[in-house]
Amino acid sequence: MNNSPKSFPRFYPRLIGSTAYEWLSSAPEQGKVLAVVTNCIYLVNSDDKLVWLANKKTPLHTRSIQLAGALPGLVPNDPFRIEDQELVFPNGVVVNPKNAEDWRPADFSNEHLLGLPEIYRKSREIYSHLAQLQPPGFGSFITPILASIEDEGISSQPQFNDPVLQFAWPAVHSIARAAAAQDVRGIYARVNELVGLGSGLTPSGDDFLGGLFFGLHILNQRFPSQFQLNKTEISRFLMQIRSCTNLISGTLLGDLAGGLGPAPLHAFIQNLLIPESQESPFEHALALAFIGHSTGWDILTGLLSGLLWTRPEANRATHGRLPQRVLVETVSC
Amino acid sequence: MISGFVIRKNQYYDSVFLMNVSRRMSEVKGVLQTAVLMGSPANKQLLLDIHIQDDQIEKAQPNDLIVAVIAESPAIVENVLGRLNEWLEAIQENAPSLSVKTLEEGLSQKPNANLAVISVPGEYAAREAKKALEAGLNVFLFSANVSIEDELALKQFAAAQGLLVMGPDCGTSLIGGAGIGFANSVRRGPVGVIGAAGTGLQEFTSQVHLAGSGISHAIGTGSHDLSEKINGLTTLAALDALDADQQTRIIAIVSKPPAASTLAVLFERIKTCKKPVVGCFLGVNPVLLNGKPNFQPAETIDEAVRIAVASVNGQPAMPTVGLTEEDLAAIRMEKKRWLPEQKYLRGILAGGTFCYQSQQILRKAGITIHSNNPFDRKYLLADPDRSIENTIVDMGDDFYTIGRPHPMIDGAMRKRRILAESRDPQVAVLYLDFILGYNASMDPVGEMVEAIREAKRNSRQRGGTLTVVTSVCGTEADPQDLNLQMKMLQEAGALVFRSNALASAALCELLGQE
Amino acid sequence: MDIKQKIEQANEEAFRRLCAGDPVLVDVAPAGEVLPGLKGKWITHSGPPIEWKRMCGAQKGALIGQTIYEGWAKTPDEATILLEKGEIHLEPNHAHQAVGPMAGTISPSAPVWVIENRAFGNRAFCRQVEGNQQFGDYSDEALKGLRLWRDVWGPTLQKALHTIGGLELKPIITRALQMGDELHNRAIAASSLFANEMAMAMAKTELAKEDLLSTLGYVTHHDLIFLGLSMASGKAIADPARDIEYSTVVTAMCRNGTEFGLNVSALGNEWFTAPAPKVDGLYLPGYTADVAGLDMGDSAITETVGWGAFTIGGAPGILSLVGGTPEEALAYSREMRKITVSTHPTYRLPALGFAGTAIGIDIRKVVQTGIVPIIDTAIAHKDPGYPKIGAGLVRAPLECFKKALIAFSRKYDIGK
Amino acid sequence: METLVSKLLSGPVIAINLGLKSFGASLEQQGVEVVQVEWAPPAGGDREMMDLLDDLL
Repeated sequence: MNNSPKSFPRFYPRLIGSTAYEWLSSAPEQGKVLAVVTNCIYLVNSDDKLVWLANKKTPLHTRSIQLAGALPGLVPNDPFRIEDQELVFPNGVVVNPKNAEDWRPADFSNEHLLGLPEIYRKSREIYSHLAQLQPPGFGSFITPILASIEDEGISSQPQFNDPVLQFAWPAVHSIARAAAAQDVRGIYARVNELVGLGSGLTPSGDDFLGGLFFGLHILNQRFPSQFQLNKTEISRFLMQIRSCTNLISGTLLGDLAGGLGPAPLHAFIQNLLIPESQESPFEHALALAFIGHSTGWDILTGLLSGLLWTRPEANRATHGRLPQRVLVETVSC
Repeated sequence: MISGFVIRKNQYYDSVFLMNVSRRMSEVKGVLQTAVLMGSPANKQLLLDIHIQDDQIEKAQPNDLIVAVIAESPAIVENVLGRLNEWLEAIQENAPSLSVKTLEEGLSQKPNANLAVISVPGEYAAREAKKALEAGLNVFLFSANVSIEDELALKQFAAAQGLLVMGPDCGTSLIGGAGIGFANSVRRGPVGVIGAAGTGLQEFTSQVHLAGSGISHAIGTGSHDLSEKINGLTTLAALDALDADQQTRIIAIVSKPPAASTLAVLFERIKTCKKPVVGCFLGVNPVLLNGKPNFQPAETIDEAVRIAVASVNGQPAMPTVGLTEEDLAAIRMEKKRWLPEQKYLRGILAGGTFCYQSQQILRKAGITIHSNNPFDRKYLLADPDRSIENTIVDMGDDFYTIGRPHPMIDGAMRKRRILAESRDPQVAVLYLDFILGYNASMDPVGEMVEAIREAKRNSRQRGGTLTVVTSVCGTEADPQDLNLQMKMLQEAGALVFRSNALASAALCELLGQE
Repeated sequence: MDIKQKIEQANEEAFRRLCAGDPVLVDVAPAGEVLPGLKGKWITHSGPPIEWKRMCGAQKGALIGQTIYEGWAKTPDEATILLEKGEIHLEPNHAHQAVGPMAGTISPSAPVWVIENRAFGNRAFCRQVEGNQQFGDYSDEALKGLRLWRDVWGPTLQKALHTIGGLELKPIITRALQMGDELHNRAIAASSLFANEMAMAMAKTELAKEDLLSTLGYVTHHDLIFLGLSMASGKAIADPARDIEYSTVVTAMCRNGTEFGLNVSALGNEWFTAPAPKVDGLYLPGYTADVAGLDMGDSAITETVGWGAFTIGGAPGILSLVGGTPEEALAYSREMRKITVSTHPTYRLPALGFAGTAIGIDIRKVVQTGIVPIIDTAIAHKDPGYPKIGAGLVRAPLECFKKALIAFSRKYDIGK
Repeated sequence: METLVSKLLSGPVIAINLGLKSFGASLEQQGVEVVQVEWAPPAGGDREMMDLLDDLL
């Protein structure tokens, strides 16, 4: 094929996430390519709003514009503008969404749900299976979290070879225990230690927190009477962490906290909460697990911590006071 | 214990990739620990905990990539960090994706598939097409060299199953807006079309788009469908399908001459169509086409387009849109600059239908054309490479394309021919077609424009001028940039027309006597 | 019912039988007492039938070693003369419900693992796995292991087994596959699981302390001890799938270092052979591909029942032995699904998202796709007298599958 | 009557592409679901085997 710049083709996406759709239909805007990774091109507009062009290997998200085939040849800092809902790049690449369908996670607000104790039991069962796969990243915490929550008296001080895990464990442990004790303050006490922590594009700490808040958000939404969550506290937290991690990871974390995540996460939570699902939640958990290097596992582990909130009262009493550590109120950054 | 680090400002890499880099670094002998992290506060704290400390690290931002190494000696740290670029810039090794090797496996991946697009070598094509039909798939069969017996068997089987076989030797279809093979990006709309020739369909669909209307489906039938043996099996199936299709309001047929018996069968079917049918059968005596029930004949593709579009708009067909005053003025200018010996046309075409339609239009104007695919066997070129007087060559003919890329994909052959023609002092007019769309060359004009300039220079050096007439088939939505393609032609001094029929009308003007 | 439907149905049945296999270790007994249909001086060997003259170096070496071990000859020269004269009866293992790794030699006094397939009641046998004589080394040192096995380890294990009344292998196999074994070149998890069981069994048995310690040492330090059991299990699982009319499923694949051979269910015991291929692999220090013998051994019975290279995607640890990347390993395991009837409902691999192992090789699919089974294997020297020299991956030759397909079509009068 | 042809026309097209990769790629570019088959002659192009397989598989 000829490589002259004048001859780039048009791209017709098949599915466009609802957030990305709004982004495209808003007033004429411009922006630039923020990052180009294997299966994804991140675009950011002048308001720092983020969407991405992705191929089918990347799970759907409300911010993704899914192309059916290969991604266009773009490099970071390429500018773009939006004209008539078309994304136009100066090198001739045009992404035209005319035939694309709008994607958003399936709504299951009318479905009958399991009770909290059943959800707790089901989660534990699935997660003990997952733990057997020797998950990477924060996934290594699944076993110690499960052990420390149920088996009283075991003071879990597991050792990890990876310095990131070694560093993160105390905070993760404390958060999981706080969730199991339905102690919201206890959760907040240590989240700051995890923001932006870990290697890679979306640090494991962010993914973990995303999973955690996603879980809390969904529980709050579906069990409003049994479960209270202070929304302003969460949004304050989100504001505070913006500058503590990179734009991409921070955006994803914010979405998760607002109940929006990658498609397999939605499928997983839905199949977990409803009594008789056609599909096994385990399959969806596996699909989620294989996102990125450890991203999926990190989210799953955070979600587990959030789900511990559903632990029945009876199992809870003995915990009493949690070991309080110094509050890391603000992080200088 | 020695440590070192590198900071990359505002750099993002995906995690899988970074992990790979980290693993490679830690595999170097003497490396004790590695970290590949974004410069978030938490990560900076972590680095501090493992005794990697520096002002620069403190200043790093969450969007910055920090790569840190702890090793046994400074030399190792230096070596590892020195190779970082090589690792970061290495093309990511993709896991060998397991390719699908057979139609059956493809089906198991997409059990709801409804179309097989087959372009395997001809000797295997019928077998694959048969399997696809048996699996309930419609077939687009690009492969040529399928025997007429196999073609008939496939089409009879398909007819019994309510399936469509587009091809063999089918270059173009548009199904529900999806262009298959060599196809242009056109608006969806009420006009359905059936065509035996790829470029004919491309021209028709592009012209409909240009006229502001759109295409419901364009169904290619393959070049032998209207032969006596096949008797229009696919054309008939396509007629049935379009007649039943909700979106289609008028049906057009574009074809080279059908067998007489097949034409009769076609008219039988057209008679009972619920929708009006317009047909452009190039090279068929108009007398044979007049007065058929529910059928409007058109002499050219452009005319068929005009009839179809007017009909769906509920208006009478517009009169022939001919050359504009501007066009005529430009033509007069060109003719004035010819030397007395310059009198012949050389058409070097990529589209088979264009070669045919131009001959038809020029013949009607009383101009004799020699060709490797002539209207009349009398004017067959003995050697397709040697032009005689007025000549139009179909460079997409087997003679040129066996074992070589089609001129729609690669312009190299046409380029050589253009230059050869330009050395003949008797040549006055060069006619070239350019076909855009999916699977065509991404820059058809760019490939040829230097040759056009050089051809014109050759003629100028003899004191004359070489008139270059071009037609561009395509739409502004095509993967190539239509406007840029046309602009490049204009800048090279060519006369540019939006259809082959219009360009042919200009050729008549150029070659006709005043 | 047309032929295609008959084949599908027959293959379903073969698949069902392969999956139903339930191997139990019931005994360790001298081959002469348990192998059916043999008497006098005999040695069985790996691969399809072959006469002495055409045997490869390693197999000749192993036969020489086995002859000396039985005491039929004192020196390698004496042994060679006996073998050349045909005074020792040679038979393929597969003809006697047996299998053997590499040269695969079995002789009357050598104890063999006795596996019973509880689902069908059939038995299968495999010789001990070691690293010297079975590769063609006939030195006195190399035969030491055979003698200890005959005199101490075999009988001790036999007693222990009798104490516990046999050992079910399916649980061990299932767990080992999830722990990164592929049960052909890597059986380390299965071997230690097995060692655990046998240690307990031996502790419960009245044994001379010396025998106990020696056998315990043998069992707990032999990373490949389970290969003998997985091979015998494979044979015991595969045999009931034989002789199903119309079935195109492969019931055995084996090599003798000269030829590769296979059996197909509907075609009974007929061998379809092609020259043995070269193994693509890594070599132990001091050896190179130039001195390597061709593919050899009955161990491809493990691939026949869906283990070995068919599950290599779940056994990335093996790659340091045979070369390649984890991605390639996964790709191999996925690729094999394209030539099998289906995947195993119980033997599942975490690395493949808990998908079952590909099982039931269908010769039609092999010929159609040109994808031939992949086998991971050890490499022997081309000349007699050497131990193991390397390990690697090898593909079965397509030719055998084509020959089998032609024989199948003749049998059922198809085509023409 | 709903035929397989009319189902194709009412769409969307879901294609299996055997042969030229660019045909599949251009369909993907237009947002069509495509499976690309890395086609090779069956049975390695062995005529006898192909004929046999037609009867058996």
